[in-house]
Amino acid sequence: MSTLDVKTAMAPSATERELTLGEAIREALAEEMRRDPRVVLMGEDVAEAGTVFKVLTGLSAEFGTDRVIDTPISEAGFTGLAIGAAMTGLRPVVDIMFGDFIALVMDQMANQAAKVHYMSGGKWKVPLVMRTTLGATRRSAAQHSQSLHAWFSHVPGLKVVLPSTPYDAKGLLKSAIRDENPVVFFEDKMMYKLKGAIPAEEYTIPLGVADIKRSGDDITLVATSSMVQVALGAAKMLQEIGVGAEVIDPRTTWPLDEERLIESVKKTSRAIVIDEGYARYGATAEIASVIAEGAFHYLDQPVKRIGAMHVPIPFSPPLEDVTVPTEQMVFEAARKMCGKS
Amino acid sequence: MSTLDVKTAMAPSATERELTLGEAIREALAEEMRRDPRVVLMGEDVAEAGTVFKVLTGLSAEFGTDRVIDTPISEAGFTGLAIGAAMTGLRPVVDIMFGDFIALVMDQMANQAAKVHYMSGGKWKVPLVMRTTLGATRRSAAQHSQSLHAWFSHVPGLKVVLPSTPYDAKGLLKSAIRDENPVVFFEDKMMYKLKGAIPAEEYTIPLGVADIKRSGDDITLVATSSMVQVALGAAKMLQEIGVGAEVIDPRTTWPLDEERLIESVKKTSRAIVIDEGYARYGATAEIASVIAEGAFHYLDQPVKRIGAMHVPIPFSPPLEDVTVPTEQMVFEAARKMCGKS
Amino acid sequence: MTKQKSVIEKTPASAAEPDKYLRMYQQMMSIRIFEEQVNDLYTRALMPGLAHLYIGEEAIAVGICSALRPDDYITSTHRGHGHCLAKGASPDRMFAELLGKEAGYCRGKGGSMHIADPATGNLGANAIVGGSAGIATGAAFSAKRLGNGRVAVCFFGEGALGQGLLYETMNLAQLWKLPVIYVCENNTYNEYTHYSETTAGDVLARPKAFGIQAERVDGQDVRAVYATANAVVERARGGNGPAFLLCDTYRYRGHHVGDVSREYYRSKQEEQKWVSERDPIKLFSDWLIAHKLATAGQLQTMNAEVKSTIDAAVQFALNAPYPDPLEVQQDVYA
Amino acid sequence: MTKQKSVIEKTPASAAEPDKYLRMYQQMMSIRIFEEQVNDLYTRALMPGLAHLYIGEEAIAVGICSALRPDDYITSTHRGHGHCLAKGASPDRMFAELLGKEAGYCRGKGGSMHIADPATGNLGANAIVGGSAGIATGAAFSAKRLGNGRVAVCFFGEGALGQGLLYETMNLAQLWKLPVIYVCENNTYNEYTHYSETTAGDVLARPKAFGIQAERVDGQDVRAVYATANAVVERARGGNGPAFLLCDTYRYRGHHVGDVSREYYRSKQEEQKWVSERDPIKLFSDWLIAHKLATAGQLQTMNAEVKSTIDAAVQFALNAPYPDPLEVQQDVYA
Ligand SMILES: Cc1ncc(C[n+]2csc(CCOP(=O)(O)OP(=O)(O)O)c2C)c(N)n1
Ligand SMILES: Cc1ncc(C[n+]2csc(CCOP(=O)(O)OP(=O)(O)O)c2C)c(N)n1
Ligand SMILES: [Mg+2]
Ligand SMILES: [Mg+2]
Repeated sequence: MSTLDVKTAMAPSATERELTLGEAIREALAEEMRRDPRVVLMGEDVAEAGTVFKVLTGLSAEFGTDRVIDTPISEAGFTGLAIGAAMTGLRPVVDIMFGDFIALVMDQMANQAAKVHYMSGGKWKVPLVMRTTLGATRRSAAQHSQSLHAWFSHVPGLKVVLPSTPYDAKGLLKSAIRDENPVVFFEDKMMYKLKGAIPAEEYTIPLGVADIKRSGDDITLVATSSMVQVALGAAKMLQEIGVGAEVIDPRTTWPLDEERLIESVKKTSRAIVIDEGYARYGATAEIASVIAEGAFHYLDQPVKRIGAMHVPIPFSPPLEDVTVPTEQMVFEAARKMCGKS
Repeated sequence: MSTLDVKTAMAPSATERELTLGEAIREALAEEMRRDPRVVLMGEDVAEAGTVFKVLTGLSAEFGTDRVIDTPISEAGFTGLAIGAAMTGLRPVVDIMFGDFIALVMDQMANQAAKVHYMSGGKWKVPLVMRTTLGATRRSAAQHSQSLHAWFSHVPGLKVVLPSTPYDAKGLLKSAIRDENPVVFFEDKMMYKLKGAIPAEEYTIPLGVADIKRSGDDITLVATSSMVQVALGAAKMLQEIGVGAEVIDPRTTWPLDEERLIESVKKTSRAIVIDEGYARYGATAEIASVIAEGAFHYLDQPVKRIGAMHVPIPFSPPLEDVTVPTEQMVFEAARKMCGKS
Repeated sequence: MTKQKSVIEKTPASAAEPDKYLRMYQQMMSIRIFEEQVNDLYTRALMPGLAHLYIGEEAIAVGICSALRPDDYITSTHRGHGHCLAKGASPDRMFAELLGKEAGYCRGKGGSMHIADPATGNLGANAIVGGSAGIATGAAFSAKRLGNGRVAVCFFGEGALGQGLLYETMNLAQLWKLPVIYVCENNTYNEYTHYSETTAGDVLARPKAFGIQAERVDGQDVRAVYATANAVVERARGGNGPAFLLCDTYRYRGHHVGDVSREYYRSKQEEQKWVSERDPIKLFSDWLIAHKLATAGQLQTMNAEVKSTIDAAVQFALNAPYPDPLEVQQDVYA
Repeated sequence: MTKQKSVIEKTPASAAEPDKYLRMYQQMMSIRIFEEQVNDLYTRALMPGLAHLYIGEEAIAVGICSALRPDDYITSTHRGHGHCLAKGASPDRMFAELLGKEAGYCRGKGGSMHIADPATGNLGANAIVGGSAGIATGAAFSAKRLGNGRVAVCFFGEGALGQGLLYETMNLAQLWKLPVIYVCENNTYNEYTHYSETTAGDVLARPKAFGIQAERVDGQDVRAVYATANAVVERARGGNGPAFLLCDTYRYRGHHVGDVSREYYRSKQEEQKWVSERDPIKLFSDWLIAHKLATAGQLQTMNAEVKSTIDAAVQFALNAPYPDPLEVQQDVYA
């Protein structure tokens, strides 16, 4: 896999096409559904409507409404149903429209799906994928803008994926569907239109392998999901002032590729962790701790964490805009850490 | 308040009595209910049964079943009801029998209670307390043993309290009830019988003030809830080998008294953070990050984190026992960090 | 469409004062024009985000809220402008909220889906489907305990019938005889899915199974809604417990302002049929004129007044300043 | 107590083979003696944690599971030993699980509240009240899609009627005509609270509101349970959708083994009345004898056999080793 790691940063080859992140996800689902009749999709408005983000457009036409199934607005109910279905021979992919609504399925995911395999002494399995969203700045206010992946990352038995490019999204989703465990797949709803190169041939990306999105020697920017583009933007700005930033994307918060993160920081001796969830008790805390411990003797200053401001996401644009990390914020923080003025 | 900080470590004075943690909680509730008719308790089996842990025994007799209210097994429903009641003139204290069941109320707590004040531009308030439990080793298996306070700590708008002594429990609970915000109060179910000194006169403890449970110069043990006794036990063992451990209890994960934690580590230059939740993406990650950043130049080695093993809690005693941090584990880790053999 | 016979026959014209009816007409028209302006602001890219219009459903909010006291409570939904206005919100501060301005009901922090206002008993609109069932029931709990005679109304779309919370709280409400009215606005669609694909059995039987008084009412007939609401609100106020109203209705426009190509989930004919045959404002104005409670001219004048109020409100909001970005960290904690 | 007339009259003795009835008797007796041994292990401090005994309710698990195929599915509850045994679990590995031994069904990781066993179609007991409603419904979903003719049974106590999840999944099951049977064991108490204090309205009306076939049955009468189960299971297997059985019953003992002083929530007389007048084993053995399907002596012999099997199972479990502590990190991920 590692040879493919930086592919997304490269120009498309003859066998590659440009797809949006939304299209990459659709393609992954379509390929897996063709390959494995046990894969079924369910969620609110997933069939003819193709979800509110139009990510699934066309799938119900190809696979029928027996495999692309509209549900009532019963997140806990259809998640529970999908868990039972996963235990008994299907491989359901459930769609939770907004990541904020995972609050409704915490019992089914954390107390049931995550624990069934362990509690049964390894006998039952729950090969379930939950697709949902994260990210603010859509002017959707406090109940439609959160990035709550830290909750699931805290729960043993679950895996958590946060793709940041079309290439990653496709390869990781295919692996998630083939995984024997419950996997939660968070998609940044502002990134559905982001384009990127996708090989024509089939590929998968294993869960648990971080990806270096850009190499650099002076500072490591660990970034997840929506924040990868922000970090890449900041890295460009840093380049202009002579700072080489390495941008590394864990791609999955669980399993977490501690080794690659630590290696990178050992090289650069400085790190900023950027994630769109709340920093407080969030993903940045875990990642920063792992780095602070693993690269302790290499760090010349504390790992810096940048996440969403610790407030409910406000509706008003000038307020909302200051709650999420920006290129400028990352650039300033990195510049300061690198002693540039 | 700071003059009272170490009171629990002292012998009871003339005006003090020994109460268990369960009794201290009952006393706090009774005092607040006498003081303020708006305070009502609700939950499953809270009235005549006095909860399954018998913590509320006698309250329904004193205050009547109009104020100590048995509910159906509808955690989301009665939590939602309590939120509405809190907005409109009451001060409900709801009881969620086992901390694992907070998975059922995440939407009501995180999407509703936590956000109402902010979303309404500061107009509506939710003075609600949710009491629930944490902690393993009761042979209750995976769905009755978790310590999930990290989830709530991640949510702006909520406060999270983790008392570790009868004294703290009483003073913090009274403050929680008087607070104008939703507060989640986690009680270690193995600690209900723990005894400690309680002053005869009334007192409260502000939320957000860490407490030094034991002073020491060589290493800081930051411990929460159930882990405070573990840390104190380890500290005693360390004393015997000539290591002075400072045990500091944040008492609330939000607000977090960063300053006192950092001060302590600046003094000792070594820190272990111990919490019964999963370490991964858990409370230890946040606290360790705060320390690693705030005391960076004072630390002579990485902050160490000790939490529950990252597995669903197993039922079998020899398995369950290795999932939770013990005095011995903390002692060994501290000894190593202090270079003692 | 609505199959049951309207309960309107039971309601003589005198059941409400003529003035009250005219006020109801004005409110319905206010909501209609308000929403048209929202759509316009969106189309002109002057409004951030999206909004869910209440056009076509006005009779429900107005009929229900006309049966309430100012200090009674409501909770509302993502499609909430109508509820807020009918409960007494003023259009200028509503628009200001929709534009994220400081003068808005929530200082711009809530937006279209979170209008809240203690002064009019509005506990808040909610962007979680069914999410306010607990809050409304809890307000009724307070009302009962504090003995202040208030009633709480929980508005929700038929999509919320999919949320378990509703059943948990209906059970609580009936057990404890709380003065709460659950108002189900069945506008036939959960977003882009017909409710018959998401709703098994008989909707009215669900509250009834909990012992809750339940009524079905023509949601396009404001007098029917009002009459039924009056009955169940007074019953609740009298200590006789909760009620459930199932109101048949239709949203004329898209699920939200951006939902303009709707043919894949419903036909233009279906839409047209409701608009031309079952428009609540048209039905009501015809009735008012037929019963000589107003002339066509009077109603025209009223419409023009409403229009100019709404226009002024839009202008107010457009001119109002945004909050200071520093406000972002205020009001996280009380 | 049960007020309706038992449906037993509809069930001629021949509805089940005599052998089947004897097997049902044996299973009921196995559960009874199993549970008495659990209590004994607890009392002698040989069992870690607590357990919730099924004594008094045996006719339900046995009546239902006797109508199932081996490859049909069940989900169970915190009070689940009876369901697991009736579905075919063997007592030795059950006890081993209760003692946290490696030979247990879950290698000791699950304990009393989480017995699971693919070989007998047991999807797992669940310690979250109502928590398995989704899982059972999902197993029925698989069965329907895969066309394997299986049926799923979801056992739960009447306390689970408080959980919204149940209504969400009943709606799904009826919409999609899934072969799932919801079995509500109304043993009168949610822990220490009488169900009438937590349950508004008419229980049977709840599933009916979703269009689900619902029946009330005397849960102390194994033949009635069996007959009704047979009917609804075959109906479900035939593609005609879900059903709900409300079984009236009573738990003889405490909520869990440690709940010994129960006077504050129920009287000794009430307990005694059920034990002496409505004991499912007594009622069934009387009937078997009266209808000459067995003699008292035969039943005595059977009891003794059951007792010695259970005793051996206890011994097996007591002697079995604990899992290696290193197993703690196994099976977190598949
Ligand atoms: C819990 C939850 N699930 C899904 C959504 C997304 N969503 C917003 S509105 C809506 C449809 C609601 O339909 P209905 O309740 O009938 O209200 P209507 O829009 O028709 O007024 C959905 C699914 C949500 N906001 N909350
Ligand atoms: C969601 C949830 N809430 C609360 C509990 C605690 N609890 C365990 S059993 C029980 C009572 C269950 O009553 P019922 O469903 O009638 O079953 P029974 O014990 O009578 O068989 C409660 C409240 C739980 N396990 N899960
Ligand atoms: Mg609708
Ligand atoms: Mg019961």
